[in-house]
Amino acid sequence: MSTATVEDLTEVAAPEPFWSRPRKLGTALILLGVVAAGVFGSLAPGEDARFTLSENAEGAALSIHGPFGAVLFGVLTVIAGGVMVAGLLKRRSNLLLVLGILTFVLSFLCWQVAGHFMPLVDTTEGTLQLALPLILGALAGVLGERSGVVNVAIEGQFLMGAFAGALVGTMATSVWAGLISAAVGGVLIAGILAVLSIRYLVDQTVVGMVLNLFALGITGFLYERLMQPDAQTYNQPPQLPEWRIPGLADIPVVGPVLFEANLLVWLALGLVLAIHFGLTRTRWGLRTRAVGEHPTAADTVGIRVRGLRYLNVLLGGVVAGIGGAYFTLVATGSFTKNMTAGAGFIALAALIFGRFTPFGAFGAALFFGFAQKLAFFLSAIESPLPSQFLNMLPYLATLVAVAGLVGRVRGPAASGQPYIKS
Amino acid sequence: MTAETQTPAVKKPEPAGDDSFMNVFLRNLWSANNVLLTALSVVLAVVIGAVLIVVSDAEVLAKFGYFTARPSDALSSSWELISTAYSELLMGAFGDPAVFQAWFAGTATWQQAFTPLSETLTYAAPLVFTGLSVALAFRGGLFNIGAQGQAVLGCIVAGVAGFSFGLPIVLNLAVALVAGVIGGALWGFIPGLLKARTGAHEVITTIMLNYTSALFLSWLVIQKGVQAEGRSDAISKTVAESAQLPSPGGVLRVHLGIILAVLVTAGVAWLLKRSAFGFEIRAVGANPHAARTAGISVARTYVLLMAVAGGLAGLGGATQVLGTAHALTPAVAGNIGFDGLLVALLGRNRPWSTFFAALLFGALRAGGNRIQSFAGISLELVTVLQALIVIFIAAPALVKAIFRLRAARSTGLGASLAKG
Amino acid sequence: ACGEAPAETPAASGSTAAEAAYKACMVTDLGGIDDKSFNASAWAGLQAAQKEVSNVDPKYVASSSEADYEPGLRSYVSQSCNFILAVGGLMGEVTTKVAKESSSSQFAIVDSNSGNSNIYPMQFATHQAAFLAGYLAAGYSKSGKVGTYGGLKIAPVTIFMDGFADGVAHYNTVKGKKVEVLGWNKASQNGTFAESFIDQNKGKSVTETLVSQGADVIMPVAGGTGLGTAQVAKDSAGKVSVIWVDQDGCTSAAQYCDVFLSTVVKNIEEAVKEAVVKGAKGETLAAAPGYVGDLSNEGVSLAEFHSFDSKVDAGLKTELETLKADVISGKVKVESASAPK
Amino acid sequence: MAERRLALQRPPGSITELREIPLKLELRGITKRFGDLVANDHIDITVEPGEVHALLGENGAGKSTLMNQLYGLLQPDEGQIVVNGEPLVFKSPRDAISAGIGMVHQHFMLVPVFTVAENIALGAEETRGGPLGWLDRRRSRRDVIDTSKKYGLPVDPDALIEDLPVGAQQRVEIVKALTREVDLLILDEPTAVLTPQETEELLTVMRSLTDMGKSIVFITHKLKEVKAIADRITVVRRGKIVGTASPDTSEDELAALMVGRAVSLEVQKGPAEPGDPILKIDGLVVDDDRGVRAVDGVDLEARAGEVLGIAGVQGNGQTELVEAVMGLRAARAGAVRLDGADLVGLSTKKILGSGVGYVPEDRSHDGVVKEFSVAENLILDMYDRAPFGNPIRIDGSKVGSNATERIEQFDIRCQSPATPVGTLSGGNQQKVVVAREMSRPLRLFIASQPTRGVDVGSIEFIHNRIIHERDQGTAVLVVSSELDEVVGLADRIAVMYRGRILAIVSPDTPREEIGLLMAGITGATAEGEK
Ligand SMILES: Nc1ncnc2c1ncn2[C@@H]1O[C@H](COP(=O)(O)OP(=O)(O)OP(=O)(O)O)[C@@H](O)[C@H]1O
Ligand SMILES: Nc1ncnc2c1ncn2[C@@H]1O[C@H](COP(=O)(O)OP(=O)(O)OP(=O)(O)O)[C@@H](O)[C@H]1O
Ligand SMILES: [Mg+2]
Ligand SMILES: [Mg+2]
Repeated sequence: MSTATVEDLTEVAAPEPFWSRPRKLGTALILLGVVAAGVFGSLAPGEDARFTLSENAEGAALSIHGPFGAVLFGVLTVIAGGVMVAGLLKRRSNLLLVLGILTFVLSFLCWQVAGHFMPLVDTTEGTLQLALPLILGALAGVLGERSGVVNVAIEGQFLMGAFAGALVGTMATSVWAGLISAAVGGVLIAGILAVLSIRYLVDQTVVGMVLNLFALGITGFLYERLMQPDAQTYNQPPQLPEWRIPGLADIPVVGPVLFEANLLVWLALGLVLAIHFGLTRTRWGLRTRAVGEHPTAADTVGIRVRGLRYLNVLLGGVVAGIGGAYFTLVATGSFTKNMTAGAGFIALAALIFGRFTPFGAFGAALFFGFAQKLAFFLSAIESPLPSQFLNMLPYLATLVAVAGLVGRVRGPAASGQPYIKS
Repeated sequence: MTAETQTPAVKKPEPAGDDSFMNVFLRNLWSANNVLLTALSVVLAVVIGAVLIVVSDAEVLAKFGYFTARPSDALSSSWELISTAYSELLMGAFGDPAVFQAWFAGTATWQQAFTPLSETLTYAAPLVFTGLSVALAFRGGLFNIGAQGQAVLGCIVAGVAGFSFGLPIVLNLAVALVAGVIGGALWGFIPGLLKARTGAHEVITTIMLNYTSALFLSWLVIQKGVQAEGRSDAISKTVAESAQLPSPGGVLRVHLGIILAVLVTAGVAWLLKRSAFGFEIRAVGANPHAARTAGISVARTYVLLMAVAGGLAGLGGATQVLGTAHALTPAVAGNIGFDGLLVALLGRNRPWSTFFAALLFGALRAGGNRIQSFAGISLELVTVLQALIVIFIAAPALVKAIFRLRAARSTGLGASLAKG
Repeated sequence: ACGEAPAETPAASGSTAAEAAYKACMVTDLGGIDDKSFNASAWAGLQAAQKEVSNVDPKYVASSSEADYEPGLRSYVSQSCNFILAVGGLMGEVTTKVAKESSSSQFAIVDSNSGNSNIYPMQFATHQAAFLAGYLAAGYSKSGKVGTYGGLKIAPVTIFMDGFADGVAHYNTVKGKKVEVLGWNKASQNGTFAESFIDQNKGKSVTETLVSQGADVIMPVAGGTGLGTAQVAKDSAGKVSVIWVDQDGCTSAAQYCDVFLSTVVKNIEEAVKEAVVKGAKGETLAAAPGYVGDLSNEGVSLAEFHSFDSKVDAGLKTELETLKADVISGKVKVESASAPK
Repeated sequence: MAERRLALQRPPGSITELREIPLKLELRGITKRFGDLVANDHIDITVEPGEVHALLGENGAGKSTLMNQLYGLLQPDEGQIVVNGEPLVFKSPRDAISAGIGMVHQHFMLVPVFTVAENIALGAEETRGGPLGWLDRRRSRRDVIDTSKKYGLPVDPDALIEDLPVGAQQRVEIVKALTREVDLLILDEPTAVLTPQETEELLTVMRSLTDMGKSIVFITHKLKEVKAIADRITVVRRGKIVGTASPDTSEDELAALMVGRAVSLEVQKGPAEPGDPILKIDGLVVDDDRGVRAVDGVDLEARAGEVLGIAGVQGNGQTELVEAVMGLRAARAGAVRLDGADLVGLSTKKILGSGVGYVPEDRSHDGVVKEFSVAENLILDMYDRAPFGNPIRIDGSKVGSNATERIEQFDIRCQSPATPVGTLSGGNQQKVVVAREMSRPLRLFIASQPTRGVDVGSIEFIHNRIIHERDQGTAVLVVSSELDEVVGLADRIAVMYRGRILAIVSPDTPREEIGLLMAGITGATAEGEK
């Protein structure tokens, strides 16, 4: 046939408008770099900033003169921005952006850490620790969302998982029983979400929000009735053991964080990979995405739309439930009322921040975890900023990152819409 | 020119009022028996709640231990427990007949008789505003999880204005209220602007702003000039009398806020239905592409809408400070933003339904206080009851299915099987 | 379901006890009854009073928001409670308002003093006990660094941190040492806060940060969040120890008893118990001067060392005893901006 | 004979097993109701193996509804589907697929963010076995390429659907159905967005399919196609069968049968009386969504009282051209003047306000708000202007009376002005848009694909309104990929190809010549006017 298709048209190369995205971001980087070199550099006390490779002051350390480091990294930020504005290395503009931001953060750290030390193992470990439930929660969100079911009940699934994990874990004196029941707890909430929104067509956001309330009430209630009067029998679950992989665990910084860890760390990392490849490379993934984007189209090729949605929401329940187990079986050894304290909502934000992809969600969760850990670190080394403002750091950083870097996020087209067949 | 010669248009039944699609949809959904349905939803929630109440009471539960031996014990004590619980709930929300009798007999004041209603309205007032905030944003296609943060900002600005200016009566109140609106509007404007300019998803930005505002408030209340003099704890100066929302006082906490809520609800209803801006909101919410093609600026609508929604939530915060709390504390806004979310969802994002949903929530809060204090039933259980009621009211199909009122889903499948 | 039915009891026996019931009713602050802090302590006090005087009938209502304070108090007024306890300084205004209108009811409040004649105030010079804790921590620390952090930056929290920092400073002057306090700077009134009283995960993370900076004795003033600290100490296998606050850690968080060096006890429990017992016996509760718990009346104290008893050396123990006497006598002054006025 | 070719043409990795028995389908007494509306009223149809059975009917006659039941998407309230003498119940498309039925849907059933190959594979994925169901993308791609070669339907397996013009998407839909080796193929308006050449190709494909013994149900609004391919014709009106016809029946007769009255298929118009130029476009350059140049220096002029047609295969920049004129898309360079005043940089609202009417090409996406009532949609771009309202408030009674009037005037078939537009048939939705845009005094009227998917009765009506508008002295710009439509309506025709105007010709130019221009082949004749 003699029709012109788009492929033919792409030959016509278009000159980009001058103020392209990379140029704008590059300019921002230059400004940031100037601030970093100037302000951070002049404020930094004239002492060394030490970055130790251990979890405390001991051992080998990277050390740099504070003002020098602040200026140096600030200049590097300017250079990264300059390269972007000059339009060089166009293909690598994302890499440049990351480099620019990284050097800016380093410059900031040189200022703050000068005269103190920053233990890198502790920072990395803390980042991962704060991010871990967020990763699992956001992955649960990915599973539901990609098949077209919005899951705002992550918080509820967390709570239920944390509660069930603690209760059964204690009663069975087995951490594994606890882990499994945490998953069951998550599935319970996910199941209600699934039935009400998929079968009874109730607005998914409504159900999700209400389920958060429900989980809060029911776990709080049972906690009062069972756990609080008799913690010994109901609320002292065994902890997930930490395993060390000899050899790998000796790698500096990363080793102690990743290879001397509990199962949940590996599980979370494994799930990120598994869900990523599952979604992009398998039949299940293709169908899941189809159902989330255009359920009618999926239906017309013989896919069971509702069945697949049920499956994915319930799988999400498993993942979020395990995320909840983190609170009671890993972080600490007991359940308390409302102990997840809004982590489910942050996970929801990480999910969107990460553009509904497993890697994106993972990155967003780490970003958030790092910002929070950094805030704790800065307050511990007596940063002059009031603690309330330091504690805003993760939230403001996310806000800026989302507005400045991530921009428009397009979710799965059919997300939130029930599939109605007449 | 050919119009006259053509067959007349399909018979036009009487227009069914200027109903929106939503209304038509809802009418179909609820069919003829929606009163019955609502009643059944409440019944269901109440029944499940009753089971929980019984199960949670060790004493009564013990009586079930010898149920076969003497069922009357278990049954009567369960009944007693349940009926006390629910009658306390009702009395806490609407009024205690005994107190009314006492009032007629002259042994109690009318104020005492109306205290429960006053409590319900007191709790409901801020929820109306935050509920409307969420509902309005929803109609424009935005999910405003940020009502909480906007309410906090409303609290802050209204509170500070309330104790700072020392303006004369009426004016002081008006200024404080407006200040609250502006504070909330600013906190709504930011995510609106970010969405319009950069596409940043409002769910993320508003969640982040919620935390930010809470931290800001907890910093602010202990600053000099804000913190109450002579106090070391986190509480601000008291809002000037003239800036407080007028209230009968004494046991009656209800204040002008609820009247304001009625007016604002009417205003929002008008805005959505009759105003040009409301038309824009609805068009952008339903189909932003078509709205844009028809010349409506989607970006401008988002920004304005979020500012207005934020202003509403801010007004909710302002009523909280100027009506009930009278001073800023870190938790002064309570949970009104998140509750507002549920209220809006329950009211299906329509203004008057949202108003009544807020009243229902207010009643549950007021009744919940009484059930806790008089019947000793845990607050957590009240939360569960709340959740159950919302679930059942929001899921009429489920209620129908449970009571087998009518096949919940399309009957098509069954029919074709039967006949084919 | 096949159990035996108990014999029917005559209905009269119940009512005799109820006749003289002394209803002690408490309205909690937002943390609820299980805040591992003052609400929990106050409730424990009511229960202890019931043990002592059997006709005390304790009950509570939990506030889920500040707007619940007033209806909570009022509903107890209308239930004719004999003793209505408000927990927390933020309830001060509301309690005064309700108390003024219900002049025949007896009120009490923790951490506040309004001067109203029918409100029995209970306040605590917590910084005095925290001072001892700071001294203890400084003396016990091997790393020369100790840490503390709070739940929220509010007076009932920072008063602990002030005292703690002063205690360490005192140790340094006396001994000519340089033990550092991480997480709180008394002069600038700035430090580390988890912004939560429930988030154990945050507590854990904050603690790990302090530990990584070298602290080996940590005092979390953050309710349930502090459990995260206890967990870190537990995982550290003896390297890190914890100073608990409010109620003796070995009772309120018994599973972690092994890691508690001691507890800065704010003896709300005892104060409440005594007030209720007095009330139940018909004694009057004088609003002035009310109750101010300090080291002298054991209203605040440093708890036992429990499992650390053998690890704290005798010299330090004696010094602490002397120091306690000096604080009581006024020889050593301990001050805090957050102290009761 | 048929059997031999069947065996020969079977593609290498065909998805479904070949069925030896040809499929005979009978629909018996199918009835489907939506509330009070009877969309299908006891419909009986038989489709013999190897025949093309055409279904004709106005918009909203119930054709798609009938087919959706046959495909298992909807369940009939009454009646039976009988395949080879055996009554079957299709609870979902799965059942229909396993009975050997395939369908190309009127509204594309393609996932926009998937590639062509992914869309075609979906539901019948090639996997490398194993429990994980690892996708075999190589094989999927090859299958697509094979089928596309075999039937002469070029598709790029790696292109994203959302990047493709509608014509290409339609080809993907057809390839998708063909890879599944069905015995009965339902084609619901497959030619609505195809060019004449593409349509010709499709008809050839259909013939070869019937030669293989497969049967086809073919729905279209274009009577020429019906006459060219159908073996039997069934006409539906308001849910009932109103007659059957043979391919020999004349177009006029068919049209009359469909609509229930005589329809003139030619546009009735007098000679144009062109006045001053109203719209002047100079050197306009526009990029598409992906930043690729779509309009590459276009100069055009539309005069008062004439219809300027823009002919061209979809995807040659027409969409972007019109959007740039309307202020919906930024112009990179050039000027657009309306009565001498520059429009570039003005908001869409201002442009609409300065006397421009605009019918967008994708009505359900850009033209109407489906949840809104007919009345509201009729004022969608005038809600804040007199007489309907002001920037503050909208006058409900004016909106209502306007609706009643327009519904009457434009013969919009709806239950009431309060009916949500989403429940109207496509043709009537289109009339709502046209009515809205023509209900104010205009200087310029731009209509993109004004009659796509619209039945003959409505086409006649819309065409007449456009000519009427011209005769009142408005400059009219009609963009259409439908050559018949452009030739019928326009007084001058600009042919657009790859972002440029290749030539401006008169409507009397031989069609073949215009067809060649649309394919980018310039002859010696056409340059005259430019
Ligand atoms: N799901 C539905 N709910 C309500 N009404 C419907 C539904 N589907 C179709 N209808 C109505 O049934 C009638 C038949 O619609 P159908 O789509 O079958 O028409 P059609 O003949 O395919 O029209 P067209 O030529 O425009 O494609 C229309 O009046 C339509 O409004
Ligand atoms: N949810 C619904 N409620 C009522 N009617 C509906 C609904 N969904 C679809 N319809 C009707 O179903 C019919 C078929 O839908 P479809 O989208 O195929 O329209 P159409 O008339 O065929 O459009 P076109 O003319 O563009 O081909 C439409 O006429 C529409 O009125
Ligand atoms: Mg159709
Ligand atoms: Mg159609």
